[in-house]
Amino acid sequence: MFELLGIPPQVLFGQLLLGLINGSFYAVLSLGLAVIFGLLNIINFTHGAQYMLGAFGAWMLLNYLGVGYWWAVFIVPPIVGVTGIVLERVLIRRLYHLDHLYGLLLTFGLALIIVGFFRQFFGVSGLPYRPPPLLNGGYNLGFMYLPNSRAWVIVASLIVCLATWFIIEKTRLGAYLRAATENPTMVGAFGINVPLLVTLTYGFGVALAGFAGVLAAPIYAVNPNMGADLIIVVFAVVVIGGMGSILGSILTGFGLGLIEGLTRVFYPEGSAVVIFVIMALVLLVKPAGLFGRSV
Amino acid sequence: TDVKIGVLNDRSGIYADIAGEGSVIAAQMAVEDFKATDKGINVSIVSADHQNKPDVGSNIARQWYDTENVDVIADVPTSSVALAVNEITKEKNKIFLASGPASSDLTGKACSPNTVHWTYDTWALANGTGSAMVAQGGDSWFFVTADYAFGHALERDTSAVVEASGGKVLGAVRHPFPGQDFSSFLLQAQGSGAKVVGLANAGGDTINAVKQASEFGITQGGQALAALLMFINDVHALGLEVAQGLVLTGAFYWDKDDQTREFSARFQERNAGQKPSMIEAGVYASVLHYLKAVEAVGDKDAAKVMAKMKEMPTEDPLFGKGTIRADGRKLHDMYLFRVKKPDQSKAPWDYFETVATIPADKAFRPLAEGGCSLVK
Amino acid sequence: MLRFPRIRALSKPISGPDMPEVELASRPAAGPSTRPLLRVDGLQGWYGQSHVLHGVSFEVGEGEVVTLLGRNGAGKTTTLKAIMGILSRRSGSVTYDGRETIKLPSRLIAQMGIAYCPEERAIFSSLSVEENLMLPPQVRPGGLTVEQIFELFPNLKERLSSQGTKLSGGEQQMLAIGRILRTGAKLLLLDEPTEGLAPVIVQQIGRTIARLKEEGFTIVLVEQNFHFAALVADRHYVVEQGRVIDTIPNHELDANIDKLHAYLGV
Amino acid sequence: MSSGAILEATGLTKEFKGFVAISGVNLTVERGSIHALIGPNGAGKTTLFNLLTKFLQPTRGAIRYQGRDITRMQPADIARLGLVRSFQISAVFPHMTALENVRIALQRRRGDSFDFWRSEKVLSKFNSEAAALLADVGLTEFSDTRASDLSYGRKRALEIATTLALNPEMLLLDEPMAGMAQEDIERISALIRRISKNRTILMVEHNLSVVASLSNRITVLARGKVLAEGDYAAVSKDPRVIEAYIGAGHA
Amino acid sequence: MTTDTNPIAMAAITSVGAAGMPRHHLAIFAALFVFLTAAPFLLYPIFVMKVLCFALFACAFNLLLGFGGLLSFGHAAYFGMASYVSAHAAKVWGLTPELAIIAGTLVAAVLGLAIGSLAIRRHGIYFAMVTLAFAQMIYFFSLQAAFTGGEDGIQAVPRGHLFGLIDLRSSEVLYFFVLAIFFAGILLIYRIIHSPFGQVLKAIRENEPRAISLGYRVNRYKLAVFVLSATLAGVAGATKAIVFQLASLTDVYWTMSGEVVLMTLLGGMGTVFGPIVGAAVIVTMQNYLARFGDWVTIGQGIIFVVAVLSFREGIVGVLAKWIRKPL
Ligand SMILES: Nc1ncnc2c1ncn2[C@@H]1O[C@H](COP(=O)(O)OP(=O)(O)OP(=O)(O)O)[C@@H](O)[C@H]1O
Ligand SMILES: Nc1ncnc2c1ncn2[C@@H]1O[C@H](COP(=O)(O)OP(=O)(O)OP(=O)(O)O)[C@@H](O)[C@H]1O
Ligand SMILES: [Mg+2]
Ligand SMILES: [Mg+2]
Repeated sequence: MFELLGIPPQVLFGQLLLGLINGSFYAVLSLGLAVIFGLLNIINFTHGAQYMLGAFGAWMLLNYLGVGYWWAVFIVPPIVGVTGIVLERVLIRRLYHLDHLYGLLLTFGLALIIVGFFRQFFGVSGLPYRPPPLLNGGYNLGFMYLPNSRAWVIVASLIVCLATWFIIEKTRLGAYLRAATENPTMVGAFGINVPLLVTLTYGFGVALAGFAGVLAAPIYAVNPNMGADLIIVVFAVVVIGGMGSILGSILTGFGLGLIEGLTRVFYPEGSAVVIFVIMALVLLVKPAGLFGRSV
Repeated sequence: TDVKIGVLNDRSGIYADIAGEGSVIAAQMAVEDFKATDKGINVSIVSADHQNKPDVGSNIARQWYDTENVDVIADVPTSSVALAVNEITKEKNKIFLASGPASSDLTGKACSPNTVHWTYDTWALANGTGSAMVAQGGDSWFFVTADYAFGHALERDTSAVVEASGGKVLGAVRHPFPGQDFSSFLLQAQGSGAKVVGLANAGGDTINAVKQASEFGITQGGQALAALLMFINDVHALGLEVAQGLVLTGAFYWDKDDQTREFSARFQERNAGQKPSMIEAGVYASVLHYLKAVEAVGDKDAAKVMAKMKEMPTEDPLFGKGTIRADGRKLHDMYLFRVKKPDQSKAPWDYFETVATIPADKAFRPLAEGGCSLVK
Repeated sequence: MLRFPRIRALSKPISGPDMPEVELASRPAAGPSTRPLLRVDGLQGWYGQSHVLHGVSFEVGEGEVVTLLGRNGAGKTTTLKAIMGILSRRSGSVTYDGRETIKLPSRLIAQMGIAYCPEERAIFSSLSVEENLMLPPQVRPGGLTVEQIFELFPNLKERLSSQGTKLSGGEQQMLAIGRILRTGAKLLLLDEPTEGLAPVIVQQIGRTIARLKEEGFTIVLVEQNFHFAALVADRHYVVEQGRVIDTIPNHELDANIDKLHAYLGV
Repeated sequence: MSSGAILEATGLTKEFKGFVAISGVNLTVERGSIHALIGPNGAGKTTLFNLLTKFLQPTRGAIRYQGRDITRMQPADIARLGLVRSFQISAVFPHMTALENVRIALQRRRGDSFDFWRSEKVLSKFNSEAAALLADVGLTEFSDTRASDLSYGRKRALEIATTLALNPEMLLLDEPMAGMAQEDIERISALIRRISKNRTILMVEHNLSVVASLSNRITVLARGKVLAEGDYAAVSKDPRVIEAYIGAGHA
Repeated sequence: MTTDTNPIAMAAITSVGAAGMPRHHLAIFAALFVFLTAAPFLLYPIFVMKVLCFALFACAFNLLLGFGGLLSFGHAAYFGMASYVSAHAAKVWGLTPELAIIAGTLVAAVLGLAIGSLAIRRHGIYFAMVTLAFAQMIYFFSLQAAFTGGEDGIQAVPRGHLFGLIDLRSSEVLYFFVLAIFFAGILLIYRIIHSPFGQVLKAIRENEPRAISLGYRVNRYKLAVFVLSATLAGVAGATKAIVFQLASLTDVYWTMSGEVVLMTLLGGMGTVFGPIVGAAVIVTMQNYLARFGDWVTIGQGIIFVVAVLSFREGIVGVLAKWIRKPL
């Protein structure tokens, strides 16, 4: 049996797989951020709170209405998306002509409010969410025991990421989106309803956050604070990938998950900083991120 | 005499559920049960949120002592804040009834003549879980440790206990704090083959780690999971499905006897259906004891009251009989609990079975070992 | 004195040797000879605080080609933007096909059948040539087919998959015009379609406009290139400081050449 | 007029990701001359300017200024050598007054102003000189007006005053007359002629009458290459220039 | 943030009075001085000292954002690290308070130089992100390094004797020491803004390429203002450690970086006095609304939203607009 740097390969595979799963969350969340930034030029600090809303949405469906996980996967993201649409219509819309800074500050404030309310009403120790029977148990892959819940995360997020990428890069709707990112006025002058497009895009980005939240509910504690620290990391992912780059955020999300996974094996103490170290390095070498278009 | 009690704790952060509004309710109940007004003691209670920030906490404490004539501060979860309040209380010569904090430094190198450390501390947790688990056959350990001073201390203390009791420590992995995903650390713990996986962390970290341990089948695989700092509310949050089999040390369980059940029922009614945590119980008992001392002294002078509190044995419905040591340590029994399986639980909050009782004289760090300057 | 290149002096009679031989429409009198399709009346427009249009009025009949002439900064582009509804603040009256559009957002104006080809071309760099071409949705039937567009601009066909902004300046201009022909819009607003283009491309655009006119399109052309304007237009409106100050039918151009020189500061 | 080359570019090439904007341009600017650069839109004039002032790094080729190789220098250092440019789009400091705009340039004479502990009063010694420069460009009455409130033409004038404040040996002006009214054009033309006495000027200009009346020498750029070079009379008759730039049908 | 998109740019200060300061500024400084001298007798001195420390921090931050046009999202690093060093110097090395503060400040300056020289090469949001990344690294360092005491922080820092002579244990005496530091700090900032250096800074913020073309090596100026800002943030952090007798993780966490942005924005960025007002409002809220738990967070969120939507110039910015004078 050979070993890599003193680590048996099966352990390494296991850790890489776990890293990839973690990367799935980064990918879905940063994808949402990238979509929103790409079209609205808003740095959506509320994203963490919206991720939390997704998890709570699943929890509420189960506990108040008895609606199970599989339904929640389809119901919750649109609902969270609608809350995003309301925010966009009522508040965010007023900031498009301003510097990024203001969008960031507004959404930061919104995040404080949303998280504050949830803490007020649901406490902070977190709530249990019982995974559906299908997600209990797991497979023994030989090199590790892979819980079904994790396998599902990886499958679901890959599907969603690919679908989003396909819609944006390969369809007519995606062409509208990309064009509107560059020059909304002209796209409007072609007869396309750009404000609606913008609203729906925000809603979609937020729905992605909600989707990640639903995925997280059976795995992590459903807790008002669950998005607060994650969001900073996800920002780093988006910046490394290149702000606004769809493919960049997906690849970087999965990639950083892997790197973080490796760090957890070789230098666990550093696993929380590694992303920031990479971000600093990347930005110093490639100012617009790995996949960003230079400005 | 007019007495003003300040309940300082976390009303918005990760400890809000184990020591937030509930602690204020517990203090009020102590005042009511003591029938203070009948005894000529006029008690008022104020409360504030320290947000787990030492500077916020110390600012409030100072302001309370300096401008609002607060005589005693109770609770204060989060060790960093408690250590700050400990210093200020000493400087201002008031009284600190520490129920919330974990750091055993409060009765060790940071000990103060003005502080009583009531409910638990890291040494007691490490000792309880470590020695009792080894005694139950859990003699090989692997730690999943939060990578900061608190986690390191828990790991260090528990390792010492485990080794002293004849067990051995196979390894440890340090995870970033706060963490959300523990899967890779748990996998490493699983790979170590240790009989006990010790979680040397707290709050959300522990909750997530336990949840994910169940996902990865750690306990089903035959390893025992020991949370070194965990509260009943955390178990409530996790649900028994996930938390079953988990082992933890505590100072109080609501379902221990009739007296605790009676108190807890009353408390639950006033606290949105939540049973008391050991910290809230500690707030109740410590305030009660303080008021008894004030009554006995007939004055609220800090030195005199403290002397009385240490001289007088404690007795309350929640912790039974006990004493307060020269270094400020309150002594009582500690318990090793195991979380029940879902089918064993008959009612909400019916979560623990008691695995072992650690007698008061064994439960806490020996007086001589703490390095407290008050101990000659 | 020569002013160049944006406003070309007209020192020779209109028909230059390098100009395309196009069938020119019969020369109408001042004012539309056909049913008026677009009527602009007292149009005012602002950029933020600065008042740029001070009451522009003119009319375009169905199937006509008119030009807006004027110095730099006279407000020609702004007029087109105001008609298209992409000027944030505007007032007055713009009726298209008898319907008032001044209060409508630009997308509804576009859906009525007006299309705009901006000065700066606005080719999207994140879209391929094909995506750029297919981007504007069809607003009504009767637009050119893709095949017809390729017939007009064969260059585009060869470069369908390359990135939009990788095209040469002339090709970008073709793409910008081509993409609005697909939509079925009947009124085309073309802002300096010849700007920065090599003369041979200018000739091609000239032929295209003549073809479009034949096909029944109505065109408002902003032009600095006077030679060019004279070849394709039925009528010229002179814009100065945000107003239309004169109207010159194309057939009276020769007679009015000195006046025009004065207007344009040549 | 002293002669000899002050600025010499050889084999200058600039590629943008596969697109060659400037290709193998050789340009020699004689000391003391007014040299004009003309050419159709997109010919590469602004790009060439950016290369000469190091706002862009050339892909190939060398630039010598006063006999010194400046190909690898930083833009700020170029300015320090006395080679100063203006911008095609007007470049002023919008929230500073006209006087302060000019003074920022005069302040350069103090060397680098890292003296954050000193009061800005030390700058008042430049006020009279700044006022004189403003007078030169006809902005006296606007000296306390914020630059953002000036009209377009006056902004251009202010920009020239600011540039002159550095007392550069050589000035690069990118379309100094763009957007100016006729009277402004005449005033600025006169100014340029006056300041050219002991300076060298390289300018991009589309206004052919200005080019004709001011410049000693003209380089015509087209598609990133030098198409023709010479004085106005020669260049304006060159058939290639007429074809690519002036256009057939024009004198 | 880049300048031309920055909607709250400072108006030019045109009329400079005899004292080198426009008269209304002189008046405000005088009023501030009188008020702050009387404050410890009217208000709780520790609270006022807290406000002063945060006000200085916000002013230092505003020097970078409002006058340098650079949005740092990691200013907690300098504030917090200085507070650790100063606490450690006073407690472990036994330095006198002024030396402890100087030690903390120096470390902040060095840190600012190191991080700044890398970060200033980037613009806009990327600059903000690079500073954030480095600040996170500093945070994790603080969490793990032995000398910071991890979660517990450095507790029981002695206030000591000023210059080895004056006992600072009395809050009133300490107060005037802090007041002196505060005034020295903001007067220095005021002077920086109105120095020849400040003029160049302003020019760079307004039009960077133009400043380059005039021969200014703008990166050196940006670095200089970055270091100055980090240093002054360090002064504030170091002083805070002495006042509260503790240094903790709160001060290096990213939320602290966010809070200082909030203070500056609320008070009015690019104004001289805005950050002071902003800091006072936020600290007061945190202090007096502490018992309301989460409602404080919600209230802060609402302030953010309202400030961004309806008074972007901040409190002082709006006032300045009313009286048509820069404040
Ligand atoms: N975005 C804008 N903001 C403010 N003013 C503008 C803006 N665009 C144009 N202007 C001003 O409006 C006036 C009219 O501009 P417009 O672009 O309509 O002129 P034009 O006739 O098309 O000129 P050109 O021949 O240069 O294209 C000019 O004075 C110009 O400076
Ligand atoms: N950063 C860039 N990336 C890619 N291509 C560029 C870039 N900058 C300029 N170009 C291209 O280089 C060519 C020359 O541009 P330049 O701005 O130098 O023209 P110009 O002669 O100054 O034109 P004008 O008269 O319109 O100012 C143009 O085709 C332009 O599209
Ligand atoms: Mg125009
Ligand atoms: Mg140019």
